[in-house]
Amino acid sequence: MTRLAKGGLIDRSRTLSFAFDGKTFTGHPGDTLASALLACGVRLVARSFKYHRPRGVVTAGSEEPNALVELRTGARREPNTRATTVELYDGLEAASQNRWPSLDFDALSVNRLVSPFLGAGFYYKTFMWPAAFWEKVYEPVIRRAAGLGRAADAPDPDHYEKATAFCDVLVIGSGAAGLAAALAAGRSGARVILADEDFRLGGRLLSERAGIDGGSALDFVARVEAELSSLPNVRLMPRTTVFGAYDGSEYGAVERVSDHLPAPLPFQPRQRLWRIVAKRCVLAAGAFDRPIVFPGNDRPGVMSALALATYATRYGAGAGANAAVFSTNDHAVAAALDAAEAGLKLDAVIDVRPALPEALAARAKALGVRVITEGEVVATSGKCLKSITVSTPRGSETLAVEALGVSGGATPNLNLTCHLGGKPVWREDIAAFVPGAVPPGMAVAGAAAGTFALADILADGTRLGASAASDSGFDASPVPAPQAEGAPTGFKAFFHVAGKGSKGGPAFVDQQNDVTAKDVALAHREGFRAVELLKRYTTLGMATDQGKTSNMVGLALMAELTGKGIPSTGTTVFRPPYTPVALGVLAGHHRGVDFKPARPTPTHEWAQAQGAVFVETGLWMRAAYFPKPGETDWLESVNREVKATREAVGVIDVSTFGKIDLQGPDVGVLLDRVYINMFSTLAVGKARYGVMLREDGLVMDDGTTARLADDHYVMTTTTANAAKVYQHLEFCLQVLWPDLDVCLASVSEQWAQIAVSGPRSREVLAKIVDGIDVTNAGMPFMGVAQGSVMGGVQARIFRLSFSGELGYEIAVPARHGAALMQALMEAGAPFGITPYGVEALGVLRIEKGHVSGSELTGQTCARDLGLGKMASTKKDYIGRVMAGRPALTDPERPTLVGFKPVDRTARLRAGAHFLKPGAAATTDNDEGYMTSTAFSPTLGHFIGLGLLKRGAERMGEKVRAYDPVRGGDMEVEVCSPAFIDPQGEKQRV
Amino acid sequence: MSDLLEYLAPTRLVPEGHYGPEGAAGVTARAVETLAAATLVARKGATARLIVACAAAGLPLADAPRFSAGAGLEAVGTGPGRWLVLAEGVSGTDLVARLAGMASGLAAITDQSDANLIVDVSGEKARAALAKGVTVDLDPTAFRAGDAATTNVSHVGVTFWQKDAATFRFAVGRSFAPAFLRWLTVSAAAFGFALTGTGRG
Amino acid sequence: MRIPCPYCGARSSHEFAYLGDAAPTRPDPSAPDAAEAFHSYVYERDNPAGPMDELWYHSAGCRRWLKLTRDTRTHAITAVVFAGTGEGAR
Amino acid sequence: MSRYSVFSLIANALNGQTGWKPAWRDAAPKPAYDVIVVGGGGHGLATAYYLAKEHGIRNVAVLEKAHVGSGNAGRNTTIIRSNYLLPGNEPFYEWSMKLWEGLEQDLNYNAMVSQRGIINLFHSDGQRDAYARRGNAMRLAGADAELLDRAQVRALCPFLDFDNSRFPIKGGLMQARAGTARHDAVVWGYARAADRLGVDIVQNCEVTGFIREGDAVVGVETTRGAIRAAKVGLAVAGSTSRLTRLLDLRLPIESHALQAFVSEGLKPLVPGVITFGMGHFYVSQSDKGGLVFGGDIDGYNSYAQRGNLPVVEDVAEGGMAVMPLIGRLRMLRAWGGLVDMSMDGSPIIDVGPLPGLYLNTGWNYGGFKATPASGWCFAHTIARDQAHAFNAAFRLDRFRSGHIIDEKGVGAQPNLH
Ligand SMILES: Cc1cc2nc3c(=O)[nH]c(=O)nc-3n(C[C@H](O)[C@H](O)[C@H](O)COP(=O)(O)OP(=O)(O)OC[C@H]3O[C@@H](n4cnc5c(N)ncnc54)[C@H](O)[C@@H]3O)c2cc1C
Ligand SMILES: NC(=O)c1ccc[n+]([C@@H]2O[C@H](COP(=O)([O-])OP(=O)(O)OC[C@H]3O[C@@H](n4cnc5c(N)ncnc54)[C@H](O)[C@@H]3O)[C@@H](O)[C@H]2O)c1
Ligand SMILES: Cc1cc2nc3c(=O)[nH]c(=O)nc-3n(C[C@H](O)[C@H](O)[C@H](O)COP(=O)(O)O)c2cc1C
Ligand SMILES: [Zn+2]
Repeated sequence: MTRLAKGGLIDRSRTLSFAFDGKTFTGHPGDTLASALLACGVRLVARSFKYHRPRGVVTAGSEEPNALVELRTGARREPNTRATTVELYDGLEAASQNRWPSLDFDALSVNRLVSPFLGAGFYYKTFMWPAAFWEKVYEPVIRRAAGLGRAADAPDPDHYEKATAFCDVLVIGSGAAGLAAALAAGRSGARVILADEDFRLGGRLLSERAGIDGGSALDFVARVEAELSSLPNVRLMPRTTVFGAYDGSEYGAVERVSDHLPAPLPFQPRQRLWRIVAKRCVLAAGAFDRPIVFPGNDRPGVMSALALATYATRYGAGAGANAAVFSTNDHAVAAALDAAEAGLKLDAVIDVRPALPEALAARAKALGVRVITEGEVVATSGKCLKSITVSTPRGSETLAVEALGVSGGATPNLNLTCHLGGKPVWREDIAAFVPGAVPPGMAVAGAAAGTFALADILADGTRLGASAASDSGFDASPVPAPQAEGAPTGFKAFFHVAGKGSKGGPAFVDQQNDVTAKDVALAHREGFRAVELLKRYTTLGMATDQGKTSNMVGLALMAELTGKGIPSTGTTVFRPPYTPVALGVLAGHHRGVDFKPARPTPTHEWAQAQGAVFVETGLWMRAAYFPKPGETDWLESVNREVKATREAVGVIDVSTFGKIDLQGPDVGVLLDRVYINMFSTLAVGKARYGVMLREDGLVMDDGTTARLADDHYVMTTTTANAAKVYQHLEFCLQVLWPDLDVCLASVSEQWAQIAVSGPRSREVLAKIVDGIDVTNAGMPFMGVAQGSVMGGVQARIFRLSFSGELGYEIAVPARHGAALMQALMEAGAPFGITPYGVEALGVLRIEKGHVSGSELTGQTCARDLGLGKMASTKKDYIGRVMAGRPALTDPERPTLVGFKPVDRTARLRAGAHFLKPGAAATTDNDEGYMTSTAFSPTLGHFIGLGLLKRGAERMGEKVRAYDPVRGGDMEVEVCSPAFIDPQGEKQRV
Repeated sequence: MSDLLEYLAPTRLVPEGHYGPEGAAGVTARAVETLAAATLVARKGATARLIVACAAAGLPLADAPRFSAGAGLEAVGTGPGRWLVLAEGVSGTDLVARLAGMASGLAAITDQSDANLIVDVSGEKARAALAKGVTVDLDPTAFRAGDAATTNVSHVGVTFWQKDAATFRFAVGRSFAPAFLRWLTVSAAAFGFALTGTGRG
Repeated sequence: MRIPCPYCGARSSHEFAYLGDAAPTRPDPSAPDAAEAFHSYVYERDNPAGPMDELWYHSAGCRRWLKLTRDTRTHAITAVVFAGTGEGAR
Repeated sequence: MSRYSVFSLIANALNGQTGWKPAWRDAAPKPAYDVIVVGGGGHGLATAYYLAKEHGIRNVAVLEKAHVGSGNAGRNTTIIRSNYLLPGNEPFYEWSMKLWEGLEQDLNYNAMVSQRGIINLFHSDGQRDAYARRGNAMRLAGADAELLDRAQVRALCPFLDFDNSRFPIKGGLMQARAGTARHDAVVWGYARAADRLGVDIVQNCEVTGFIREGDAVVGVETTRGAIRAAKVGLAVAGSTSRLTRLLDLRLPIESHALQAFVSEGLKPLVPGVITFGMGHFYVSQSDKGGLVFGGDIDGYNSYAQRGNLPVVEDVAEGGMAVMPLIGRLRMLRAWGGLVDMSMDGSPIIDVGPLPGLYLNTGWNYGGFKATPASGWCFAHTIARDQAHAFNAAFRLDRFRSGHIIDEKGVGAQPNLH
């Protein structure tokens, strides 16, 4: 146990029990998994990616490269979870990963022995012999060895949600800078959001012993938090990571609502995605403690100096029984001394500088901490750290320590400043990159901006918080900044311990991806010198920590090798997310059946009651067919529905068609321009089938449009293209011809529409209309009537036919749709009226040779579909000019024809390609393909529609329908696409 | 997905009831079936005259995403020169006729009484729940009584407006209403959610 | 990205449908060079890296076509009007 | 430059990896070349390699404004496949597959071409038939394709949501020979192999203008000076229009942002490539263990090389809809590329439109798989001044004639392809 005797922001009065690799431990509220493990003396927590080396906790934050665990079990298993950010809860279960059979003994650690082979880029040079071995042998082995944790085996049981927030000032980070900024902005009345990924506000102040405004740092945090909570215009969002900056001052953030609990509370999500729209943003994300590269720097026990101090001060946890610190800067030394004060047994401070500032030296002395100046750690030993070898100009010595805190200085956390393309700039005076161009509206405060003295940080935060508020229109009259005691901020730029040899073990740059200083040298040698090439060749910075702590050192090493200097070496690109984000939260509510809305038709419930089987058509759910008791397969039901319709009468809900109301004096003109055929000449009370092209001359959509009054038309579109056609019409009216006086309104939702088809349909209809004349004379083919049905329900009746039979479509306000269906069923009962679904609808239209979605592919022109003759030559219309291009008028083009299997018992399948009999099955011989097929109960065999080269000229010819993906290859006979009633007499009766 | 509605077919309206922790409801929603509605679209160049004509007939209109009421009608701006007009207790045909009288020759009027489900959302936590899908700023300083918006909520197109200090009224396409209510129920359940007007499901 | 719709106010770009370059205008279909002019209208684009005028449709909002001036390198939007009429500048 | 062999590997293991030389020379530009290829992505480098290898033209420079692979070649989701529909496309992509299959031996570089298969899921009878049409077109072109039913898909990918989803999975179109290749290695392999044949790979050399003699293009201006050449080929993907504007050419091309994502590393989960038929989501797993996934383009012209949040959400929704066990896996990094979307969604590899100029563009979101064949055909087109049969359909004038190759059928609307 290395729990310190007292102190820390943990609740020692309560004990939480947790398990790691099956062993049970205890911790306290306020602990993270990492602090609790350390306090329990667990130092070996993970294995590295490539060499499977033993690894321990290195940081106390989300920048952690090593301490990755599988958290929770079963469907909630979360691989690669940083132990340093997991709040301890009672019953927590975690397991180490990337090891076999156990963390302590990992068979793949033999990789270390072959590490002379496994340098950067070794894959590219090998595994090529023999060629076939890659997928079969090498790759599977590599894949099994690689990866980190395991995904859960079952769907994520938790629920996620998304929300949008708006504010005047978003403050990211609640350290000294962020608190000061939020306070200054909040007091002005501006709407402020203060987000911090930590579960407590305060940032480094939670770990520091600094004095502010005469009190302690913790007092300051408590006071500011209390005031901010009291302000109604301020929203505090702990456990919220701002992960990305996007265009339009939008920030993406994840709030971990329930991750600190064993499972989400009822009705609570696990996490919530926030899109925060902020007029201004103050980024106060602090800085990372920069590592130093030295031999053996990856042993469990070697960690960031600030983390070592944080574990002692904030968590009351010692990272080892005793410790030393290897530093380059005053801040780390001060932090280490804070830790010693908190009770950590700190044996020595080893600093690369010739001397420490007087104040720190005196403090060390008072605490009994030995100071070794001009010192460098050159080697370490132990599976978990046992000793370090320190070299100074005066000689070298070995110290027995269990923990070593390392600090090479501060790397400002500027990730979010770069998401919109900003490039960091080098500041020689602090030997660090600081934000360059930042996203519009963003300002950077505190350590993230390279401001390191606490007094300056507080001033910085106050100033930027106030100006953010005043920029968004609030009066933030100068607020006095909190005052902090001065502390020394001296440092020396120092990135790695020079010298050759691997006596002390390899010197790691990127600990998770096992990238060593030698790998950087190899990349240099092989010409991968640009930082981006260095990254990609060695994988430096590509691990789950994205090189937050390691990148800087890696590029410093490369800069040294090229002699180009750090500024012109530059950094790799920072990308969102700042820390990895669960895919579940990015999807939110939209999974399972809620992935997309499910649109029921007005008769959905009725159809359900009839036992309909439904099918997704776009977002709609439509009845596919209505099985009857005793029917064993779908085809049986469909055949019955088709027959009933052809022989008597059938009904189907066609409400899913797009319906557009067009009013105004210029509707006719508009329609003439969007359809290839004429509509301005359409008589009132009549409907007409129309075809629309895109401007490139290919068919966009088809449908019928009826003229209800002189200046009033109603258009129908295909289900799939409803929104597209509406948008297209608005384009015509607003952009192309703004002078046209036409008003549009979508009425797709307003009207339920039911088609009644079949020889008896008139008789059925006659029974429900309120005095509308439905005789052939009163309402001829393509006639339209308005009136009422069912004793007073407003209705529009269109005499149309998609099935080829006598047919009508009856539209009523949607709430009456189900009642209309009911009424039709009752009225039709004597005639054996039969509801049919989209399957039968498909059969009916294929029998009739009508085109539908499978023919309107966006790749066909009107001529291909046999609709070319409809095109008016008397007017211009969209697509006319381009439809005249040579390739679109080429007689060689496939055109729509019908097909019958030569063997009438054979089944046709859509998607089969046509070949001349005897021709080799090659692309060159491809003559088109089958677009739609159906079993025709009317004809007693399968029929098909298809696009065949010069099809119209080849009636009676036999071609091969070649369908190798389904094992099909048969002869089919070319015929007219109108299989029944080619003259269209039935629909006119 | 939430277990809350796992049992329910996605095409069904969420049945009325109390969802979430027991106790007072932080969010209430009520489906309103008694409204007639119509779109009122100004003819080319006639917006200003239409506004004058309607004002004269007692219905103030703003050519903006605003809600206004008068002469027993409620109007909501949904686009330049476009409004959705609602009226309680009349038929769609009557409403169309009334509007035609007010706007003769100045507008296209289209009955939409059956096009939408109207849902009134209120309660102390209404804003917090709505923020989980509405991507328009609903803060009282930004969205006030009388403001309206046509937007997407959780993949569903809606027009909504703040009718008064307490109530947000949503017009949701009829076929999208089940999806909208599923989202609303799941989003509001944490606050306690009382839903009425949708029947027993 | 948030698009400042002159009618609806600033909205997320995902409420809009994109058409692209607003520069091409539909040629005179009866002109002798119509075929060439339509080819250019339908297919040829300047595709600038920098500010460009482009057409967006507020499909989930007011259903107006907008003409935006937007920089394709930074996505900064500097002007927006209703397409066709040029009204509604903000 | 040493060949990679068992021998060189052992030798370098023993000497601490100190014997390796730069994989390619960091060449300085000469004043003139026979051919200049602009763009050091996969296509440009492959073009140079095949010019040297197949046509004996070795006095070639590849000019790259940053470092090789800094464009889309270095940021794509690495999927290689030849599951195209239309006769203009399919034979070309199948030829590319064949070149992939022999690539490593040819280049002496392990580009990790991994034929683990692709499955395009379908969710309705209509989609099934459309995939059958495609699969049959592939078979006609000599490619492999299989139509899987639901049970067969389930056997291969048991982790997909078969039972609870909004759009149940009915089956999939599988191409077993498809898969992925290690994108950077493809670039480096071609660079190294081209360099070995004498090609100059000139990095940090941005083309800023053209040298003209009358109509003809006879060289380029660069940030490293003017360089002349008898022939100049452009293979700059999303930057094409920036260069052709300098020549007052307007092309059927728009530049759009396409995002891609990688998850944290995981033990093997996804066997090959999977694409979701009812949303924008496709996924594969890299050898390192990251799930590499993507979706639709952002949808508006962009040169910013980064993406927006709505598309991130859209992709995650698609992912969760089809593979709900990824809920607790994390997206590690998101990035964007600058894709050259064409007006029919298909590429252009052509002579002209000016004397001395050659175009290679219009790769949309799918040009990585084309890398070998694109280089091979472009080299042929440059060397012979005419297209090879494989790229005969990729003409610039097809838009004028109407011989468009529109796989999706959405017309002249690049953001919908
Ligand atoms: C996110 C994403 C995912 C993708 N996924 C796939 C996939 O799974 N499968 C697939 O087949 N395809 C995919 N693609 C497409 C594929 O990456 C590209 O089509 C292909 O890489 C383009 O060819 P290239 O490699 O030559 O282009 P690039 O690599 O972009 O090469 C162009 C080069 O030209 C250089 N350049 C530009 N301007 C100049 C100048 N003025 N002077 C000098 N040099 C210049 C650039 O720096 C760049 O290096 C994807 C693309 C993206 C962005
Ligand atoms: N690191 C050093 O070498 C060094 C040097 C001098 C001073 N300091 C000390 O460091 C502190 C710096 O103050 P500060 O306020 O600038 O930083 P800080 O480190 O105190 O606070 C930064 C906060 O930002 C949060 N954060 C970071 N990225 C975030 C994101 N994307 N989303 C949400 N939260 C995020 C962190 O959780 C942290 O709480 C001072 O207390 C100062 O004394 C450090
Ligand atoms: C197939 C593939 C796999 C990748 N895997 C990783 C990865 O494991 N870790 C990582 O940090 N980045 C990974 N990247 C992303 C790169 O870091 C980088 O973002 C991408 O190549 C684009 O470059 P840029 O972000 O520098 O602009 C991967 C990229 C690709 C194309
Ligand atoms: Zn709008």
